[in-house]
Amino acid sequence: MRRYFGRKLFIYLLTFFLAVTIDWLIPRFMPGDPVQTMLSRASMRAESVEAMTGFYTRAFGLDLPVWQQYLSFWRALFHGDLGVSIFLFPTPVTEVIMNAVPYDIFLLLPAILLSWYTGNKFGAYAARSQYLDNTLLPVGYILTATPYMWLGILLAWALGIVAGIFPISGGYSYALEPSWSWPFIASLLRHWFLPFLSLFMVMFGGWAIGMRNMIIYELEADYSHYLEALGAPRSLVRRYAFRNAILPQITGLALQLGVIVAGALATEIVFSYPGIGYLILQAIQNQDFFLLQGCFLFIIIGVLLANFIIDIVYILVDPRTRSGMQGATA
Amino acid sequence: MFKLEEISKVYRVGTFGGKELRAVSHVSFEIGKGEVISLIGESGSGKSTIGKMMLQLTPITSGKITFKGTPVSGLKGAALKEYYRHVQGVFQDPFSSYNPIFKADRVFENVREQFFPTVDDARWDEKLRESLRGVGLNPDQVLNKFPHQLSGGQLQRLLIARALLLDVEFLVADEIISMLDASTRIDVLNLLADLKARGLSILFITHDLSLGYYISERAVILFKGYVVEMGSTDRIFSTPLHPYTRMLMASVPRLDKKWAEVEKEVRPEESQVEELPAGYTFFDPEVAREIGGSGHRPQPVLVEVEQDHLVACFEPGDIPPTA
Amino acid sequence: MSLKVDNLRVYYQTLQGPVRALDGVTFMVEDGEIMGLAGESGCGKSTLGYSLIRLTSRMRYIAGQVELDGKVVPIWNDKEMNPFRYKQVSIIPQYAMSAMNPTRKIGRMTAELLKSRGISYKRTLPEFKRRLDLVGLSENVLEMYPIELSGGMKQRMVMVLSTLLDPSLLIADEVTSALDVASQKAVSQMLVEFRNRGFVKSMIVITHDISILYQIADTIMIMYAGQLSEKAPTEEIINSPRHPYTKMLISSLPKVGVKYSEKKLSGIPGKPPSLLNPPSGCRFRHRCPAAFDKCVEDPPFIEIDEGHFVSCWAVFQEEGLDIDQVPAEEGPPGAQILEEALAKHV
Amino acid sequence: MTTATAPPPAVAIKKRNEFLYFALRNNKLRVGLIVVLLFLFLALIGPLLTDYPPNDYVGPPGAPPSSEFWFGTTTFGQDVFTQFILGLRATFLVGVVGGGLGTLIGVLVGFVAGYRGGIVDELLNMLTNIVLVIPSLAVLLIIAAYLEVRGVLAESVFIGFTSWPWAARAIRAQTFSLRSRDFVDLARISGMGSMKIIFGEIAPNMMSYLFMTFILQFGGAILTAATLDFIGLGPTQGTSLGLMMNNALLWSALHLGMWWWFVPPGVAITAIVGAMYIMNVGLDEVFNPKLREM
Repeated sequence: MRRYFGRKLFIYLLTFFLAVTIDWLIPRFMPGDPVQTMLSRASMRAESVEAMTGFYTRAFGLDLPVWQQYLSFWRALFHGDLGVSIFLFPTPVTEVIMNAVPYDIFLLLPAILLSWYTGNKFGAYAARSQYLDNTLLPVGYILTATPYMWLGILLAWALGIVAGIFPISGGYSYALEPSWSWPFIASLLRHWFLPFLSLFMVMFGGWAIGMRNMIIYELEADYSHYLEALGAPRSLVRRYAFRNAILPQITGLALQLGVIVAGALATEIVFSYPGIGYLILQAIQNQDFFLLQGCFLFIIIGVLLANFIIDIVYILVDPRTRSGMQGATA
Repeated sequence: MFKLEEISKVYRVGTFGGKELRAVSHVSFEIGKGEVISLIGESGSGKSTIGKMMLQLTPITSGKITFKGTPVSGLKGAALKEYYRHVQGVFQDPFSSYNPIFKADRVFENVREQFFPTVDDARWDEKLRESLRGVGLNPDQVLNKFPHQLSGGQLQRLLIARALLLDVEFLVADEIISMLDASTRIDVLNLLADLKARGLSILFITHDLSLGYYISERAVILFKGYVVEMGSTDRIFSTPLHPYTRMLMASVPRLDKKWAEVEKEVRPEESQVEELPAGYTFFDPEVAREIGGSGHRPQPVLVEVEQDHLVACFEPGDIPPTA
Repeated sequence: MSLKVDNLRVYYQTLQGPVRALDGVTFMVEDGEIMGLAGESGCGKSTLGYSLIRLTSRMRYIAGQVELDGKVVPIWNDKEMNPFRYKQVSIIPQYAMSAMNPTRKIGRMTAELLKSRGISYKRTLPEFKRRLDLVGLSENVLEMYPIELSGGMKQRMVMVLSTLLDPSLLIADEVTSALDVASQKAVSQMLVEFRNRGFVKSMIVITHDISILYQIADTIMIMYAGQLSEKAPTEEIINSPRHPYTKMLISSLPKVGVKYSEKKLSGIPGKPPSLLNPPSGCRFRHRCPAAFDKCVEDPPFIEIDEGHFVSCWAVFQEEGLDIDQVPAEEGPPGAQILEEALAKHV
Repeated sequence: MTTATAPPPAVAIKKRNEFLYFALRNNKLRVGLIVVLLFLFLALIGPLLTDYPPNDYVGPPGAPPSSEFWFGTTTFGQDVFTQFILGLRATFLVGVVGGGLGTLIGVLVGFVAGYRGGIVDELLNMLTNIVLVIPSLAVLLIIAAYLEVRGVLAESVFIGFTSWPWAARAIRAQTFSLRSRDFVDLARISGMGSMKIIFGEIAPNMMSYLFMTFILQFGGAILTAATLDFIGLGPTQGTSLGLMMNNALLWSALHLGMWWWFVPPGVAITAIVGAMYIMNVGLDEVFNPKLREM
């Protein structure tokens, strides 16, 4: 068992190292010089631009030899200092991201978990009969084929503008100050609902289809036939089949994380929902490479962490892997 | 013709090859020209692994296999191809030996492409038909058919015909009839016996004692990768010595005697240790593994109890008195 | 009178048309009798076994009557059949190695299965533990997952599970084929032990390995291409078979004492017929040395001796029966009934 | 399927046209195929239908769909239908190149890992898992942002290089199961080299599987490309469906109620990718009877 975790950890660390290295390359590869873009916005006289460039270059440590920058980057990383955002100068990148992350978690976590659960239940239900399979499941195919942002736009247009029920931009109404008062939370929820709904629906389709195929194979498995031969009721056979079919969906969840993050970015942009996605868009538009670098770091850490947790959950839930590792008897 | 000396096969299992699985340990025997040896053992005894090592389908961990004097494991490229001109194999599951989406004749085309590229169509067709008739098949009935349109018996005989196309001298028959029905089994078995008469030497791998007895003069009994008993089939079957062989003899379902009757005759529980020279005891892989834990893993030694009848034993020093 | 089967027909619905896997089978199994059911692959023995307990999705009940302990068994109706399953009729499936849910502890799975059939697990537990001990399995097996058991242990576990409710009829399908010789002998002897201890009243042991049946079966029934060839007490059928197919089948099995050089055995030429549209009359006639013109009609399955049934006109002639008087077996039902039966999904 | 006069019906249908027999009757496959071909046809003949260049201001701003401008015009008076057609072509290009490349790399990695086994398999598998875990969009964003001038082709190549792990995992599992079959050993003792065995014996068995993998990759590439374009990292010149949606959002088409600007691109992507998935399920049913018997 220990060896298995050791190996898994090794792979994740290696992945993390690789990802961070790629991440470090962002500012170095971006076209244009970050300092110039910042200064050009400050519209100062020529010579002061001269002086400022020197100051900022040193501030961002761009003058050091490359490998030294790389090492200092790692050192800074462990102190949680991801440099200073150009676009929102002087606020440090970490702080900028920190107040975006709660929105992301508040949006992604419920969307993923709820869609995962209901999608699997729906997929299992749809696999019950040929009729259900032909009517309900195509809905699943269409949903999972829908680009996240397009569904977002449609919902914004239909429920937001035409019906006018929900606000379609921002994390909360600008008139309110962030506080724990009920009106603020209510506004928070109303702004949260449309992005959540669009993410939920697209992911829901994906899980339903995955479960439909899984459960058909489990219903055809030997243990199902044995239970049926011994007269076990359909409900018991289906319960066992569902339990076994949902296990691979757990690893499916881990593998889908990368795709889901991409989808979330697009949806946040549609609703200008103040999560990391929207932050990334602003960073790109303003060529704020340090902010971009920070955002990706958070995404990569988030995805790796989630994958590791899901791996652990899978081992706890599926007895086959546990005994497989210790080598079953004989 | 074939000489196996102390060959072993160890598989790396578990992550990063953590654990060791000893499939075959220190097996040695010889097969002369025109001789059929049956390699008898249950599943997991390593009999197929030995077959695969002789066909160079899996590398040998330790020990040497020589075919007519030349070591087999070193062969590569053209030399290996030349080796396959003389040594061929037929496998257990006829339906897995054929690529399902091609016609069954493809096995012949592969051989032609590799070994007889220059032979013209007419001569090849004649050679093919003659080889098919040699295994008792009517060429028109079996050529140009998909595997699922032929019976298991026909498919196996096609494989034997494929081997005969090459001037093969040695055939590894790995459980070739265990998937066939009783009625077609015997025809394939008789075919092997006819080929033996024509000078082909065969390693007949099986788990079925009665098949081994029917076709081979010498047998090798395998248990958990070790040879436990070896020698002339008559002697082994009439006076089995090693406890495992005796257990096999007593438990195999026979068509002429009930189990109770056989047990009275063979009396598997009574040890035959007095038959062994002084100080020797029968080799037992389980005991060997326990002792093996403390570094020194005792090797079985083959003691010739009577003419052409050997049994695997622990040497006097190997076993601490408590075992 | 334990089991009585009369003219049972079960076909498979396939793309190329109905496969007539079981075509008019009539036999009886007495109380306490272990009947061996043997035949080559594709002869319909597993189809017969499964049709007595649960028709799989592609099997279609066509005709025939099944009675167990005097009660009619509604095999054609899945719902009505349910009360019989496990309590009256049980099965040890061919796939016993993977018959248990891999992600459920064995004890818990048994509890849920029994509860779903309205039986209290607590009350059954003591007897369950006794039987586990009888087959050499320790109690803590209940806390283990199927993957933690060896092949032989899984086989014995499924045996105990399937016979836990003392069914009247047990169907054991290829119970020994996946095991090594030692466990094969142990498991076979355990089947007999289960019958002796009254866990099951009568048993049908399905296998292609006739030598196993010689060891444990009271009677052996041979099937060929969906029809019965012969049934007789074990000694009689092995040493003095009457049906030409049985004779050739038994003679083609190499006994331990037989050597190629001394006595060259011979197989059966030809191939079993395709069951898509099998030949009329006796289905062995194209391969049978004793075939003659009468064989074009379906030979009935008649008792020519005490407990010795056979379906072969040549044998009837040998027995001095006037073969013209003996009524031929009627064929499958008319196309219309057939169509309707094939369409009806159990 | 050449309908030779069928000999007596009892003759078992040969393996090959049994597949065709099922394929033509599987309605999921038929529906999917029709939708995809429709859009492909539209993309091919599209340019003939319109004579407006995509970005010129050719009509009244914000005009709803009319006989003159089938899909109406943007806030600047650009013809939406022309943009839609060119966007469609770009989408198919990304699908074919991106999906094709992704499948190709996946097949190579999958075959070598599945066939070789041992250390090679372990290393390739680790590489696959790493690339799988790193959110591909992050890498794409970085690369796309770096390139000054971005064409649709470049974008497809990037997508291809980051979307292959899915294909690799599936192909590896399939190769693994085929490798253990006896006919591979038989090929080896017939003196055939491993490359010849992989492509001569194993690959033909997996044609159906490769095609289904390609379909999934095709759909995935289109979705990724649309997301990239939407975020603003799509092709700098030319147009694409994702870019259309981005512009629609940027110039508040929603508030102005100009649905004809953002609805068609979404419908096209969803229809094509959805049809692909349905075709995939149809093929799945054709290839393994278990699903067909539902």
